[in-house]
Amino acid sequence: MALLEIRDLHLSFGGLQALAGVDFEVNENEIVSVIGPNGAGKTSLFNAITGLYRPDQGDIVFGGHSLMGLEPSEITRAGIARTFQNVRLFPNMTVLENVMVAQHCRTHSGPFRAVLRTPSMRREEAHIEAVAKEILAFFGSRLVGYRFDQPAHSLSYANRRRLEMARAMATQPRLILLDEPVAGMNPNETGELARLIHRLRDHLGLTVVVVEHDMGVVREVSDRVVVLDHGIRIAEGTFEEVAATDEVIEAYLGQPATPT
Amino acid sequence: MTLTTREARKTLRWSVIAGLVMVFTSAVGMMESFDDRLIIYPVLSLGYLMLFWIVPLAGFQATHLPRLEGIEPPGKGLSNVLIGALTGLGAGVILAVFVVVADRFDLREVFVSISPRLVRLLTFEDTLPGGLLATVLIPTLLGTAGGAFHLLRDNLGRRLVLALEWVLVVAILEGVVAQILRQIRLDALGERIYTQRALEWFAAVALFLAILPIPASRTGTNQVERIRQRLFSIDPAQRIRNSVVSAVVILVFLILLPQLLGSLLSEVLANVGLFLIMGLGLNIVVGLAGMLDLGYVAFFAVGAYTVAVLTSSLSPRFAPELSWWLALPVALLVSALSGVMIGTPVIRMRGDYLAIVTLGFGEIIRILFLSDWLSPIFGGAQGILDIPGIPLGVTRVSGISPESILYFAFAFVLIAAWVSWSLQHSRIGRAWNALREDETVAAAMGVNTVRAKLDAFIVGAILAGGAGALFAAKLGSVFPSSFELLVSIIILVVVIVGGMGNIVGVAVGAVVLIGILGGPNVPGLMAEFAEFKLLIYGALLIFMMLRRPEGLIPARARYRELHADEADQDAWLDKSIHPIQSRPSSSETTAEPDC
Amino acid sequence: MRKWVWLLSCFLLAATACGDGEDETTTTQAPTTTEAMMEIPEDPLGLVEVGAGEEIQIRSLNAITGDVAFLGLPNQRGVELAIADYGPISGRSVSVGTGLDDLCSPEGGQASAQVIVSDPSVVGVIGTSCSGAAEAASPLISNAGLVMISPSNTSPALTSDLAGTPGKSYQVGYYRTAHNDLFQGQAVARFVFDELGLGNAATIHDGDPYTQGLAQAFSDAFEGLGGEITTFTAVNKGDTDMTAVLTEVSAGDPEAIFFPIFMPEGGFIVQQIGGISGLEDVVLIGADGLLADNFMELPESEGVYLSGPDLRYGANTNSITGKSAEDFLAAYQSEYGEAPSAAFWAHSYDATTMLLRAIDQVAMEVDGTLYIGRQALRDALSGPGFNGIIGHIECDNWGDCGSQLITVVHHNDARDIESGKSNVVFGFSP
Amino acid sequence: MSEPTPIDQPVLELRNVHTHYGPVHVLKEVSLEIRPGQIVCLLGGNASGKTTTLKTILGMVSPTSGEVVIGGRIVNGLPTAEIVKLGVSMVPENRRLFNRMTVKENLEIGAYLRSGDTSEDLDRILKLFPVLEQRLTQRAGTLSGGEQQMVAVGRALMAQPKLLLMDEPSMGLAPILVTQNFEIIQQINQAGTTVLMVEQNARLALSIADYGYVLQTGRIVLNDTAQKLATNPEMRRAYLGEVD
Amino acid sequence: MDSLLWGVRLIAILVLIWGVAGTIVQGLNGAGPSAEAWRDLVVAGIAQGAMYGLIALGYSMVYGVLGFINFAHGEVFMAGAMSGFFVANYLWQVHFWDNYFVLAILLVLLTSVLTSMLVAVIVERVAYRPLRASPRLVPLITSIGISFFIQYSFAGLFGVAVKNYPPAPDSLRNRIGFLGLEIEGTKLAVIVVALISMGLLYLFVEKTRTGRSIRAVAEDKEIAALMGINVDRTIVASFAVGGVMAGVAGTLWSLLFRGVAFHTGFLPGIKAFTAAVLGGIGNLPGAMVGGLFLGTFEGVGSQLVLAGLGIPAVSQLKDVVAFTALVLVLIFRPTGLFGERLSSEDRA
Repeated sequence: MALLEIRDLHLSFGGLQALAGVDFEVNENEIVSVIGPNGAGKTSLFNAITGLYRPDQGDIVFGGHSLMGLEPSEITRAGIARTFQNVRLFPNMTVLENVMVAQHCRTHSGPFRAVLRTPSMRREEAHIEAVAKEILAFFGSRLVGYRFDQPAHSLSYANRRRLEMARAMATQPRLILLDEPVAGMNPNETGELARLIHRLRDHLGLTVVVVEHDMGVVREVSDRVVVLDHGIRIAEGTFEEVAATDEVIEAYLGQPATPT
Repeated sequence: MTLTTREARKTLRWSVIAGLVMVFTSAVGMMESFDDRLIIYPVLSLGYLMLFWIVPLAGFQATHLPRLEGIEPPGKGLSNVLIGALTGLGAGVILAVFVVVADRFDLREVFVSISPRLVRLLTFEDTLPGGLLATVLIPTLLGTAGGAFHLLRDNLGRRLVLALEWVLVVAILEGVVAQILRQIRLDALGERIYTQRALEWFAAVALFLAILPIPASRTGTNQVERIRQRLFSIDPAQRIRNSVVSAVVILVFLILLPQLLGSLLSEVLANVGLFLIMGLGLNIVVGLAGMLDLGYVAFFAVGAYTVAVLTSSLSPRFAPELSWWLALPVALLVSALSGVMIGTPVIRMRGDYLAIVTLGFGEIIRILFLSDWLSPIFGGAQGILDIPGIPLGVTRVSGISPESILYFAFAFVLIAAWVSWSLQHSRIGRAWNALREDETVAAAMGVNTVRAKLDAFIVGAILAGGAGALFAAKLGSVFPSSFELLVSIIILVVVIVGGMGNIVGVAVGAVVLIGILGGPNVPGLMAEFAEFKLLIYGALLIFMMLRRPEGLIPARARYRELHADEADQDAWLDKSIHPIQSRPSSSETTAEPDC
Repeated sequence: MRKWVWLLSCFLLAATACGDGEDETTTTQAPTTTEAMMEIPEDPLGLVEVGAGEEIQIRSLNAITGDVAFLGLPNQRGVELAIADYGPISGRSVSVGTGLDDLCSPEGGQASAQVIVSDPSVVGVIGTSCSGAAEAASPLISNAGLVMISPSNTSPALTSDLAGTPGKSYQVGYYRTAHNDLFQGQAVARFVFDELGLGNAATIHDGDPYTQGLAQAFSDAFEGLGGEITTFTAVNKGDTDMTAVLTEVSAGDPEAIFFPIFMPEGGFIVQQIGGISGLEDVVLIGADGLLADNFMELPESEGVYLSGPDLRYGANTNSITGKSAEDFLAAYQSEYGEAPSAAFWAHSYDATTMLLRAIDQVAMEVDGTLYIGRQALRDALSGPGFNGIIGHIECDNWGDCGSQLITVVHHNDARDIESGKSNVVFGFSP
Repeated sequence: MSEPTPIDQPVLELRNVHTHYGPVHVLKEVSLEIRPGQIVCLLGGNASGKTTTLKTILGMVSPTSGEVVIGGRIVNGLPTAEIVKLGVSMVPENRRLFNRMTVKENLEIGAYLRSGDTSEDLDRILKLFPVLEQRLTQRAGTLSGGEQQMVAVGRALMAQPKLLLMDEPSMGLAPILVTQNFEIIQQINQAGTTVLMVEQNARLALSIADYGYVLQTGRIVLNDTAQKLATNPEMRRAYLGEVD
Repeated sequence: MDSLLWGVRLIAILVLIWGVAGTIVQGLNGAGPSAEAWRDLVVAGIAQGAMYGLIALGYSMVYGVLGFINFAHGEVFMAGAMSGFFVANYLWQVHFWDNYFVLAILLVLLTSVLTSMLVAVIVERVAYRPLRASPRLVPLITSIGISFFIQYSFAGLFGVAVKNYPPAPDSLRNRIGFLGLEIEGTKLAVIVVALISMGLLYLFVEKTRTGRSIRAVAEDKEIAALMGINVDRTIVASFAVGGVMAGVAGTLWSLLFRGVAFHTGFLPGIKAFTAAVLGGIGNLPGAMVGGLFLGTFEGVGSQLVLAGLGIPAVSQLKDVVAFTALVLVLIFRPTGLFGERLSSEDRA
């Protein structure tokens, strides 16, 4: 059964039609790439799924329940996490805090317990911290140790991208949405990230949806590729199938896809 | 010796600035009105201090060059003295021109403060030509001193400034120092060093010489850091022992303090305490959760009025005459409820919308308390009188004895600080931080933004309500005029000047602004500045924001936020990030995931 | 830590070393030395000592910032001018320091009073401007043994009901030269009902305790006389457009409007009332808040009645300094560059001379030190009176020292303000 | 400006430029030169000082020492407007159009400093990008990504620049747009405009450039012709993703 | 939460209807204000609102280009009104004012406009320019500081007493027939001049080269600089234009209310800020309409709604009505009546 179903999704901003009836499904434990030219509606789609935009029409069903009308935080609680195209960390919070915040919806202590420092609240704090460290360890030695207490903005670009993924993982999602995860990275880092995406699925059992311009990465990671243009789906299939579609070449690739 | 164009321009600039500041100080009436107060007998009055302080500073600035990495600092020498002297001279000439104009023409039709007495003061009571010489000469000398300052060794310079500062503080705060001396039974000393509210010149010299040998450290923060490290050492047992010891020490200190300080300082500190409680509350709303609340005084008013209505025998409609102790929890509850009521409609608004709407709510609540419509309940313009104070055993604590009120202020401040600290270091505090940094992302990371904001609003409201309850008991009466917009603004200023997001910062802000300059409805230690308090307040705020926008004691995050550019540069200058040659190979990706 | 010990001892040493020549026993409260030529007086509340060459300290506590600054500054300046006119006492000049601010609020009054009482050299206080500030300040000042004389508090609670019952907030150290407000409302009510023969009236206050109280007193008295209050309403300080409030008033069709408020709102009312239909013939009555030049110089203020203390200073001179109102105003103009912005400058001047005269009466010089008994000072203030600019000044048992005559003047000519202030059409005293 | 530029005189030259942000030393002894008709690329990772270099050239930050020379004239300390007047314009990263203005206004504002009739230039731009013809009255914010890119380039060309600066022309664009963009750069260059391109995608940049500089922590660490750089082993390891 | 919000909206509407109905019933019984009184209320409200609008334009201009609330703008307005007083007073003393009123008022206008402009520009240069890159709270707090500083500098320099402008000649103060309505001449003049100024400002921003550069700077300062626009000068220009509007408002204010003191600017400043938010901040037509709406509602609202609810002393609650209107508008339309126009920098 499909984990995520998008049904006939419409979204517009003052006359500009960002999504014009998108349909597709994502199955459990699958890696799906969404590609398309600039302005095709990829990021709008992510924003609609995570509740930042309210679609005009259509439905988004996750794990059998509709997400329509839910607050972003409720959608996160339901099990969808995301990263952002232009890396949006909490720049002045430390690396550890960034990851700890993301467990907000999995924990409960309110202001009252925090002021009284009840044992349950302290246990919870310890647990949050342990989980955060565990997740950061997923990225090897890059984000651990002294880096725990560094402010996020002091990280290198690539590490910021990694931290953003760690943060998304900390919400304990079933589905993770990655928005251009390799933009601005050099070839080495790009390769590493592609392997990481595989590990998200293989080791953590997550389902992944990726928006990406880098065709090398798309080809490497995707089980399936969905192509959007002008807010509608114009093609779907494996990378090779899609890359051979005339419409896709015309709208998006311009020339036969070369591995970069 | 010639000056480069750059130096000449700088000299001109600073002499004009200094000259204009002196003219302004005179024209606005500060010089004349402060001249009544001598601070060092018989040579220096507050008026002349306010007039001339800028000149040595200008001399200093005109010769000051910022340090840059990798660039040789230019040599120092006589040119510094020359530039300083020229700066002072220029400033003096501007002042002299002003004096001549003020003397020749009658400007009082328009400028009410330019009086014949002012001219006499500016010419040192001398006849015009002779006096003018002094008008020019004194700034020249002061400017020279400022310029020559660079020739001193760093350490000596700092010590000189420190000693000078202390002498001025001891001289200006005559009332406070004298009272402390009386409290510790040193009346004789007090009477010896002060005369006519001014420090005797020999006492000033003695104090200066006494302080001079003390080595001045460049950064106080290093020492604070060291002490902190010593207190919170790694070993948990030691740490607990240290905390207990320091807690006891602080407690004993707090218990003794009011007795040492006497009534005046206790009164001032109690007012500082009230503003500090509110500052801590507003810090949660603005500093942590990032909502600009300009109507915070509303909750203060609600707390005060609740206590007034419940405890006073003269409150018009309900007069249950409860004990303050019973009224307090009710006041906190009512404040929390008003937090919900005001918070709910505004919480979804962003930034400036939130600011103006909260401002509106603050005004609405004040006007309602003032109104004839609700005066059958709240007394309207006549307020509610005869609030009995805090019953404590056989006595009642009220504003008549500020020392005992101060204990309550301490207790409330400690509670407020604890609430603030523990919330800041908890799940909800992290959520607020995230919210402030990026609301959209916080929502996407599972933070229920509406709920978190409302929590901040409510906690802030409760703290302000507590402050209000204490305020009513201290004052013995409440009037709507105590809850004007200015109060909200000043609290915000306290938070930001002190250092937003930082408890210690807010405390320092409250002490400096409310304690020294005075709050919206209360004078501070420098009660003499009353007439010009808000003028100085304004100037100080502008200066602060230009020079140190992160506040006196900034929170780390806040400092970084404001110096993001530099910090970013720092980050990439760190060679460990992104070096071409030493780039680690992708071997680390083979590390096993353990999540 | 050691540094500080060293510093302190060094400082102490230096200070004491330099002060060798002087006597060590300046702290004695009331020693009974018999060797002295004259005996040092005793006083139950203690003595203030002023050494040779030192100044006698008094304080001014008035509202000098914010939108009430116009009320307090003339008071403060009255104090300064009075001190200058009075001259030194026993060879010692009198210092008022820089003016303190009562901020027209109880908390301001309380805190500033703490500043004053913490300084044992202060003898007395001229202030406060506002009754609300006095409520909080007078207990502190009185408990500390000081005296305060207010030039402009009018609340009955601070003194008495003029019939022998002390007010709620009465303090023994409290005096005032301003009138007691108790009867102003009644006076205006009688003036409107009896003198003008008008049966209905509206009132407008501005949310200040003083103006609201006065409006309330008027409307109670007016209804007591059988009149009808058509509208009892208010504006806010800072309002400029009075159309709304005047429209509200006009709906009741009153014959008179009593608006005991201040500038600039009072000015806006007379300026804008011409544009309101239905209020063309209404009689306007203001109170002492508008007995100020910048209101009375408005052409539209012609025809307005103003109630308040008797301002017919005319030829009155202050018997202590010999100055008349005219002298005072000339000195004021030349010193401060503007005319007084509120009505109580003369009260402040007289209050200050009253305090200085009492100090002069009780101060005794023994061995080069001047001793001022605090209780003696109170006794002197309560003693026989003198003539001030505002008329005869003599204190009753509860500290009301000024004339209690409330007058209503008819202001006829905006170019001749003084005649307007003297054009008394009604007088009332209890 | 009036005298003809000698053929070998560089359009732009940086001589030992140092730049500070506050006390922090950002650019260290950066020297580079660009000759007429060239396409030069400036390569480097994130935060290596590329953008600061552009800002220094454009006078948005002024160098603490060293000289920025444009067309033989030292321009240190001149305001940006003056430098733009000397014939330098830039296509910023992520396009950054004035979204609330129409396409036409966007293009016209590119010629802000030029007095007189600019309709001829407008025609020239529209000939280069015919798609924009019917978009002229539309608000720029409503265009598609590719069209926005055209407006951004067109806007820069309206100033008739001698030197065109391109900041990260490949960043965040779909493959077809990247290709188009680089074709346009070549086209513009062939029409006589010198181009300085700041790029992270070294492979792409070197494929059309004549010469390249590599910045690292504020210092030029490598410079050579594009072909040689593309085969430099250090380059290959660091920027071209080839693990040795 | 949502349902609560809807509850608030519903209650607000019910209270509004109930109040208005009460007033109408009162009016039918002949107890309320007369028809002329209502007309006067509306006209006075519009006149007041027109001045709010003029001041609000300054807030919006600055908000547009720099993205923060210039709290000190009320003081810019006060400075204009205050400086105009001295000229007017002089002209009155030499009998120029009554003899050549139009010329005199033009001189006063010129003084006010120049002073306000100068104050605005100096403030920008000294205090705001160094803070361009700071987070928005920093210039906001600075502007509060500037507000105090200017107020108390003026108190010190020119005295604390309220200063009265000389009255306009009777010909202007009489009622004039306009569109079939009898309107007080001064108010009509105020409304007309304000509307003309607003219109000119709109044309200036939309049509001129400087206007275009102001819009460009508002959207993206860096790119505007790349186009060769002198950003500093453009920002100064927008402060100056805001100052001019405040100066015009200062003169109109003095014509209508005539009393000026050092604290005159504070409350109108807050109200104008409210008006700017009400209309949608950064939005120039919004600021104008917001000002007119606020002024009118402030004048009429308390009579219209509260009196019908049987509340005494309704005029005292004028500000409650005004701010409640603001809250309600923002609850229904969270970005103001006309929507905000944020620059791209703000959105990021």
